[in-house]
Amino acid sequence: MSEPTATQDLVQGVPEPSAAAPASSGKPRSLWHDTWDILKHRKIFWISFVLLIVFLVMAAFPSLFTSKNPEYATLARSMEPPSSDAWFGFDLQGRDVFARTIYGARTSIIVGVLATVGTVLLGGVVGVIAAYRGRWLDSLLSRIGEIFLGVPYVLGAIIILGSVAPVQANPGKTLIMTVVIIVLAVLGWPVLARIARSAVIQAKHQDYVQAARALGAGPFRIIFKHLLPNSLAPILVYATITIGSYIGAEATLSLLGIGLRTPVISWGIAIADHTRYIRTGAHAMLFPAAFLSLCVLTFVMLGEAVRDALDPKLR
Amino acid sequence: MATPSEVVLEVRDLVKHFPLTQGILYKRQVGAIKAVDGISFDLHRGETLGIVGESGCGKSTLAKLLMALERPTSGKVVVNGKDITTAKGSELKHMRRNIQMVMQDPYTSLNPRMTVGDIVGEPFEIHSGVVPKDGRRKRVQELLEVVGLNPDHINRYPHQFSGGQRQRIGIARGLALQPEIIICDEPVSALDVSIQAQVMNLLDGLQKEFNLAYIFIAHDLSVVRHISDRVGVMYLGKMVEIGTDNQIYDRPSHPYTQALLSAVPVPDPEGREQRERIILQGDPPSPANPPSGCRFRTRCWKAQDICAEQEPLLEIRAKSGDHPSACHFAEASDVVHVS
Amino acid sequence: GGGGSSSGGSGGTNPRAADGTVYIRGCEPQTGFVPGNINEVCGGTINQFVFDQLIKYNSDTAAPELSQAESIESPDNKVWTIKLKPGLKWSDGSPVTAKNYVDAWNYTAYSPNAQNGGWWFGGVEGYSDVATEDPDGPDGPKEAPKPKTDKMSGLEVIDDLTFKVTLTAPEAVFRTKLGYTTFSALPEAFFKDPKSFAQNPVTNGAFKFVKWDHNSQIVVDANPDYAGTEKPKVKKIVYKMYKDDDAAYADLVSNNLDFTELIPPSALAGDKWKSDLGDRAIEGQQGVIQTVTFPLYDKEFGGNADFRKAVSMAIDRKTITDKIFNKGRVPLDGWISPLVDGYKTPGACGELCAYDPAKAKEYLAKAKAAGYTPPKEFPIWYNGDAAHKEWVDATANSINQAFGPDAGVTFVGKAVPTFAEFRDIITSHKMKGLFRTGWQMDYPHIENFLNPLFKTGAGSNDGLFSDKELDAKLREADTATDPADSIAKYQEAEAMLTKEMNAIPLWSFGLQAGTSKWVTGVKVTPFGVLDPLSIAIKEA
Amino acid sequence: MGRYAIRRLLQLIPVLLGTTFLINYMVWQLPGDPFAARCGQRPCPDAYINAMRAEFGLDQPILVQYWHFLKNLLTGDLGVNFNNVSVASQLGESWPITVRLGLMAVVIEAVIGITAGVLSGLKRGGFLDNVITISTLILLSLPVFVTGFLLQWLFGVQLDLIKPTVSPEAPFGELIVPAFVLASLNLAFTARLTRTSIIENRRSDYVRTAIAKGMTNRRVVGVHLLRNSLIPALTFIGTEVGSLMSGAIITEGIYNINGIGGLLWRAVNDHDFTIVVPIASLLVLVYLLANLLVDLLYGVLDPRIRYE
Amino acid sequence: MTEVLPESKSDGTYGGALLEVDNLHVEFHTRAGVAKAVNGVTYSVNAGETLAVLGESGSGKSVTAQTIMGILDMPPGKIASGEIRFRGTDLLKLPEEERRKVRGEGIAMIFQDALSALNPVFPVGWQIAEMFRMHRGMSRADAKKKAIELMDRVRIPAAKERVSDYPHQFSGGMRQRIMIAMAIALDPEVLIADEPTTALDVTVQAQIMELLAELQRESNMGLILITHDLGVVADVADKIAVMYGGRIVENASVHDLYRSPAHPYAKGLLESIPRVDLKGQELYAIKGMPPNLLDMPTGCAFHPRCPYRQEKCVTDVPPLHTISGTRGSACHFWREVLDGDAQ
Ligand SMILES: Nc1ncnc2c1ncn2[C@@H]1O[C@H](COP(=O)(O)OP(=O)(O)OP(=O)(O)O)[C@@H](O)[C@H]1O
Ligand SMILES: Nc1ncnc2c1ncn2[C@@H]1O[C@H](COP(=O)(O)OP(=O)(O)OP(=O)(O)O)[C@@H](O)[C@H]1O
Ligand SMILES: [Mg+2]
Ligand SMILES: [Mg+2]
Repeated sequence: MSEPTATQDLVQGVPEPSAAAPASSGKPRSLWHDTWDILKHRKIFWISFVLLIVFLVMAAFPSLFTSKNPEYATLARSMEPPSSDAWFGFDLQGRDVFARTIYGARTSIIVGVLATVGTVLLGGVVGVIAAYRGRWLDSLLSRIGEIFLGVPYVLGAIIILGSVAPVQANPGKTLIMTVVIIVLAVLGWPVLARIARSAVIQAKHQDYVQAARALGAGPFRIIFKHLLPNSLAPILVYATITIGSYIGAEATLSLLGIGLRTPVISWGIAIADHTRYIRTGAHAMLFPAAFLSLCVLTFVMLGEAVRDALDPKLR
Repeated sequence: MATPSEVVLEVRDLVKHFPLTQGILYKRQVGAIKAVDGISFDLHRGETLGIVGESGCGKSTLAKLLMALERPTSGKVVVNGKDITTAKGSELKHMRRNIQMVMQDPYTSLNPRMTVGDIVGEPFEIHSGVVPKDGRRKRVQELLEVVGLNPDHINRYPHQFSGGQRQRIGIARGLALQPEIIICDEPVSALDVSIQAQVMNLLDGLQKEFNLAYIFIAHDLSVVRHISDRVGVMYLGKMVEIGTDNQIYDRPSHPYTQALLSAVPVPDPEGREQRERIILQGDPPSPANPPSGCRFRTRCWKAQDICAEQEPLLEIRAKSGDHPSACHFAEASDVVHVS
Repeated sequence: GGGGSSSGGSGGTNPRAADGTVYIRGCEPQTGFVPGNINEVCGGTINQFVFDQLIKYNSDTAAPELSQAESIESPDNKVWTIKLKPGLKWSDGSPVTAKNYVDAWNYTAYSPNAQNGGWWFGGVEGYSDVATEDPDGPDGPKEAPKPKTDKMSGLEVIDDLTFKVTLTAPEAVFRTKLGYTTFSALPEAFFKDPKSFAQNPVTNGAFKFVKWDHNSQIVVDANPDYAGTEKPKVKKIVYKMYKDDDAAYADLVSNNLDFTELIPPSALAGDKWKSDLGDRAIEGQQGVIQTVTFPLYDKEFGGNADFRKAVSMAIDRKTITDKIFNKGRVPLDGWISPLVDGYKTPGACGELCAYDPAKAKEYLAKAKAAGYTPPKEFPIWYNGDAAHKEWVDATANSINQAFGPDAGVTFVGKAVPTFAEFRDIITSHKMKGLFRTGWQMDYPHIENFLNPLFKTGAGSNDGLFSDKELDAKLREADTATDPADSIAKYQEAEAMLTKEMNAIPLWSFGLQAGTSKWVTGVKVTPFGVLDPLSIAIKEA
Repeated sequence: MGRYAIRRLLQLIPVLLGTTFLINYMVWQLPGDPFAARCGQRPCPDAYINAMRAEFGLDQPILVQYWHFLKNLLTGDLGVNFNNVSVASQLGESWPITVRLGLMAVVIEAVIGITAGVLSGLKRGGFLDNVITISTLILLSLPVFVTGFLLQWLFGVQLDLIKPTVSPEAPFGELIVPAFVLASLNLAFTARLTRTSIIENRRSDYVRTAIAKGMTNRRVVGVHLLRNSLIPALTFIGTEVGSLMSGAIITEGIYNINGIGGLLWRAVNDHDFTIVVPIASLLVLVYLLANLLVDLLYGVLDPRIRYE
Repeated sequence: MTEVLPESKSDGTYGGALLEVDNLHVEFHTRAGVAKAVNGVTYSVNAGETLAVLGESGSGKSVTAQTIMGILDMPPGKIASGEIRFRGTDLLKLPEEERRKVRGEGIAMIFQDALSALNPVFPVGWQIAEMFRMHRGMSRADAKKKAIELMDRVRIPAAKERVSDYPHQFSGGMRQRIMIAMAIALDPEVLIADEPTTALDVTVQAQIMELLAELQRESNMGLILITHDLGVVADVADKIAVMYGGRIVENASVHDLYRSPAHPYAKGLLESIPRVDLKGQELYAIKGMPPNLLDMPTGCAFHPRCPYRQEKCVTDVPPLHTISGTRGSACHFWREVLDGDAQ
């Protein structure tokens, strides 16, 4: 019945591989694999990547960068300007600003990154579920989100911090940090949920999702293989900026006396402690602030580069 | 060709109304978009049924109903003796191995963030029993070869292919589970002629090789004629005429079919000044509020009072020739003279 | 500046001259203007402008002087006869009478009226009949029993201008106390409608109350009928509320504000304020001291006497006052403000209040030998809503460095977010660590620094310190009829504090204030507030 | 649309109830006796505390308190604060100021953020784009109190261009700098969101059509492109209106503005929850209404959005 | 250089072709390299004439049209060389402001997908009226009146009621008619229609083509119809330019081309059309895929897919051989193609 030549002929019609992408039939590749391939060739990626590594190493092994003890205070040298033996000078308590800036990276980055991760997880899950299930669940989750967004930020922070880690209990460093992270995430997730929701709704109506359903794909597969990778870009952009605003928000909470507290060293605390002294000794605030800005810039650039690389059109 | 063999797909009185709701506190249904409104037909093994009709007449909705991507308002779709519209869970999943779909738009129906290998291999991951894990990659490459793609391109992304090639990827995905039925929803509409020919040849070849049954949806009548054994003409959710290709093209009896055929531009400039056209007036009415009686009457030059009062059934009529037609005044006439 | 005044900055003409208004820094009072209910500085300051007391304190020397009283006499310091000056008037025109005083004092003391200052009358005969204790504390389910009467038997109106006060025991400082707000009189108008009076009082001071825009400003006008010897030199004072000292300071520098007594740390640093303000800077002293206190009720953080002494000697008061306060505070070696009667140098604390790391370590070792093991982390608590962090951190650092890394204890500054919570923890005796205490004198006398703070069970004895001998000595001093004798006894009592060292003196507050270029003659009282009669507008 | 608005307004009720209850509940859960700090350095007399407790109904169960709150709210009676000052009158004074400040911040955020976003989107990858990106990010990462303090000293004291603080009447001119400070944090978000959508829409067919129609460049960008690119920025600004108003705490402190933020902060510090709860509820309401407004504005900006 | 636009078109005396594209080269500078999208396109159109531009997807039809309109994205696009003469004036040398005036008034364009080409957020009437307001300085009310007139002219039923509706509220055919109304608003001399009916049904397509023909008759405008629908071309075109790989490979009158194509690509195209008599047989398909613009084949761009290919084709770029009069073919072996025997 069948004519064996029918398909045979067509194979001849196969076009030559275009020169744009060299044919390689080696290992199966994945989105992430290819993203990496593209990133490898981007300058902006490497710049931000190197910076990120520097920051991460700083966070993990601050002692590599400075041999000074960030806690050691020589009050007599309070607010001394930068000099050859203390590159960034001394702070109000007579501690070495350079050492404190280096040691501050850990807390600031942990808080910024973990709070963002929390926000993305919480907001992402809610947003995806709301968008995917739709109907009343969508309304319900959206309204719950509004409740959280509606509560004034500082009030929310005070309430959560006050009831989870009351000062009377003399909470330890880790607990306070955890609670600050939770506060930022709990009060911040609804915005991300909205972004994720609209991105997923957009992706949901694409034909390829229908196609996957026609193949018999279940919700998990559709969400993880089809919806999420295609909604990642706006989430990524928002998340990377958020890291920056969270590091700043931590500083504001510190200033109000409800965020991280003294034995903890962070950029936010350094900035909050020394803003008032900007007229007599700007160095004590400007150096940590500069590190903070650079760190934010690093994350945003990295996010931008990854988002670009995730865009299949650029391949 | 059309060997009247075993029926693989049986569609009976299929209806799909999309509800229009309104209300503040609770939603009340105030009407419905009658996207598909009572369609019946059979599909035999190895046969191709072409479906033509204007945009918005319900072709894609029909396709989705057949695939159980939408639940019908009523009616049934029997695939190999089982009603797919009521199937759920693993049963539905299992039935889908026998009926697959090629989507209209090769640009949006492939996930831009998956490689071709992942796209074509996805059916195997979903139906993990079909091909063992280590054999999948090879199978995907075979499939790519079958549809005439270079198996080395397995790691490329959809946007690195031309429209025709992308459509082949879609076809390869549809073939993966070796279904008996493939529903092609306008598989060549987005392609240009030279590529269209490649895809049609491919579909033809595959049909012969695997004895597939196709539902071929399109609005290009010459394409449909080329590939189909039988053709159904839809207008506003209804089938208005159905018959073999020759019956429809040479002896159309429904005015809408006639208008449609006469509007098809003929790729030959000779005698174009003399060619007679039935240019329909007005736009198709809204499916939410279709005209009473015959739905075509608002644009029909033959319309009379009865058309508004009585809905014409799809049946063989005195003058309709040898095939059913849903027009009170059905009369076969040859509207296409050339080629 | 507020109101309609044109912005300061430049220009030769004095914008204040036009309407005679000056703008001074203020803050929102916590209670309405019922003198017996006011006990914080925001309300207290403006209260002093509008209410005169029987006596006032000299704005230079802090010495008590007669104000509304013509005479205050007592043969035995127990029964006091107070005579008012004739012709004094309330702002509604009614005369100030002896009855006004007696009624006001009774009202304040009567516990169902829930006045903050009621306890001030504890020494008056019959107080226990008007004020009843809640038997089961403030949280208890039972209501406090209603007092027997609402009049104290110790108060007696003799005639329109004379009344007699009988105390339960002799009190040497009674006369000095009378300058405190709580001892104000209240006019008849008050008793008709206390609630609206609180918002818009009828007054008897140098200034008349005009209006109170909550959280924004309080306006007072010079009282034309003021009977005092010194008259107001400006027509109007606007008490402009600031949430932030820096904001007020910025306004002061740019001459939009005429006076602030709070120069923020940012300006104190590097003596910026002196270069910012030049001859507009005012320096002085005020009767406020800073201490830190051990919670003696807590085994772990209460420590023992040697440990507490070790901590005291480990604090480098001089460097801290130099660096953190830019010499704006003076290291203390006693528990008394240098401004008051009874202060002496060297102070009672002596070498225990001198920085000496070696001795500190010695004492620490002694403390450990005596069986006290300090916890690894030793917090120093403060309220985070005011500027304490800097010095607390510096203090903690100083102790840590004096003790050295092997001390086995690390001091850490810890903030309680708000003053409210801070007070709550203190009063419920749940402090775990050293905590910030301080004392702002109510009246300039050594007694005011001892009795409320160190007597067993005293109201502000926040560390629950108790020393029978000290109590006895204080009682002796209280009842001594000769003022000099009394002071000597108080000084003896103060010296006894070195034994337990339950509260560590740190420093006494200097005073840094500033004026705009539009005003002159500004004097600041030892209480750290503006003397409203001193401020005058410069001639243009 | 009217129907949609009504439904959304009805949906507001449960959200509002949920939020106020939550705030009510949590606020009174906070550690610390509300009256502990009302007596300076001395502990408050028991009589005083008992009287206050009774007066403010703190001795009653939380649900009863909430019920009273709701009942009073409905009758428009917000009661008095611990200081016996009418809550309604305090709100009446500071609310307009905060609204003015918040709206100005929104306008600044919108105008500057969108302009910056458009410019950097049109010149993607160019010098201007980089300058805008970096400067908005620096604004973003600098905490508000730094920006506020710096601008106050620079403009208020050094240059003497503005008054360092805002007078009680809070006229518009004096609010510009504080409003900018308040908006600075969100500027970066607005600019980046606008930039992204400008880049997306710039290549769209309708922009081409507009050029092909012979429209001037100004008109193409200012009318055709902009209108279509506003939605993401608008959404963001809409959701932030509420937080701008409550987030004004620090800005209001720096510039001594007598607004809701300061009132809220003071009240929280003093544990004067009689005023915290109404303010918070009011802010929630503003937030929800702003959101509703934005949603309705969508329909104006993009007629394709249908309300059901 | 002060090149002034020829004065008002009413005098209608311009002698040469109305619009001439002369040896146009357009490139795109992308990350991957330089894509030569248009490699020397030459065509012209006269008043009242219909030129159909045929060609596979990606052959540069739209880019040429966009270059004429001046709506090319630059960068990445770049006009490497060539002239576009409108009434004898080279548009590419005109200052932007002058150029802008030509758009809409001299040359207008309609796009394939009317839904995305119409601004979704403005009422259709507004979008039509904008032409009058911006080019003619009319008042809002007058411009609206004109818009209604135009909508009537393109047969939108109940135009008056629908001026304030938005694009998404119209069906595909009506949207395309609105695009047309906008394009003909100022009576342009040349109308470029870039695949105006590809997205539409045959019945609607017939309506639209009918309308365009009628408008052309009325105002004698030149029409450049870009499409790859050979049926439509056969129906309406006067002459045809076939493009492949950014070049014109054949120029012919409609009858000549359909009767006897002179380029193997054009021939293959015509043969790919499904025909009744070929039912059941395999369709002819041009093998392979369009050339990669980043890496054009040497010689004739079509040679990898060409049944007539010989060595010469790999090395030499074929010039546009004149066959007769205006007819031309860019194939070395056009004679063999005409004769119909492949080698
Ligand atoms: N999910 C839905 N909700 C409401 N109406 C729908 C839905 N899907 C389709 N419709 C309506 O049903 C009708 C039929 O749509 P369908 O997509 O089946 O048409 P079609 O014949 O495939 O058209 P085309 O040729 O344009 O693809 C249309 O009027 C459409 O608007
Ligand atoms: N902005 C751009 N950047 C890079 N390449 C482009 C760009 N625009 C067009 N091209 C390339 O130029 C070539 C010609 O495109 P053009 O749109 O003219 O094709 P066409 O003949 O109109 O095709 P179709 O029939 O699909 O519309 C295509 O290969 C396309 O990839
Ligand atoms: Mg369809
Ligand atoms: Mg094109």
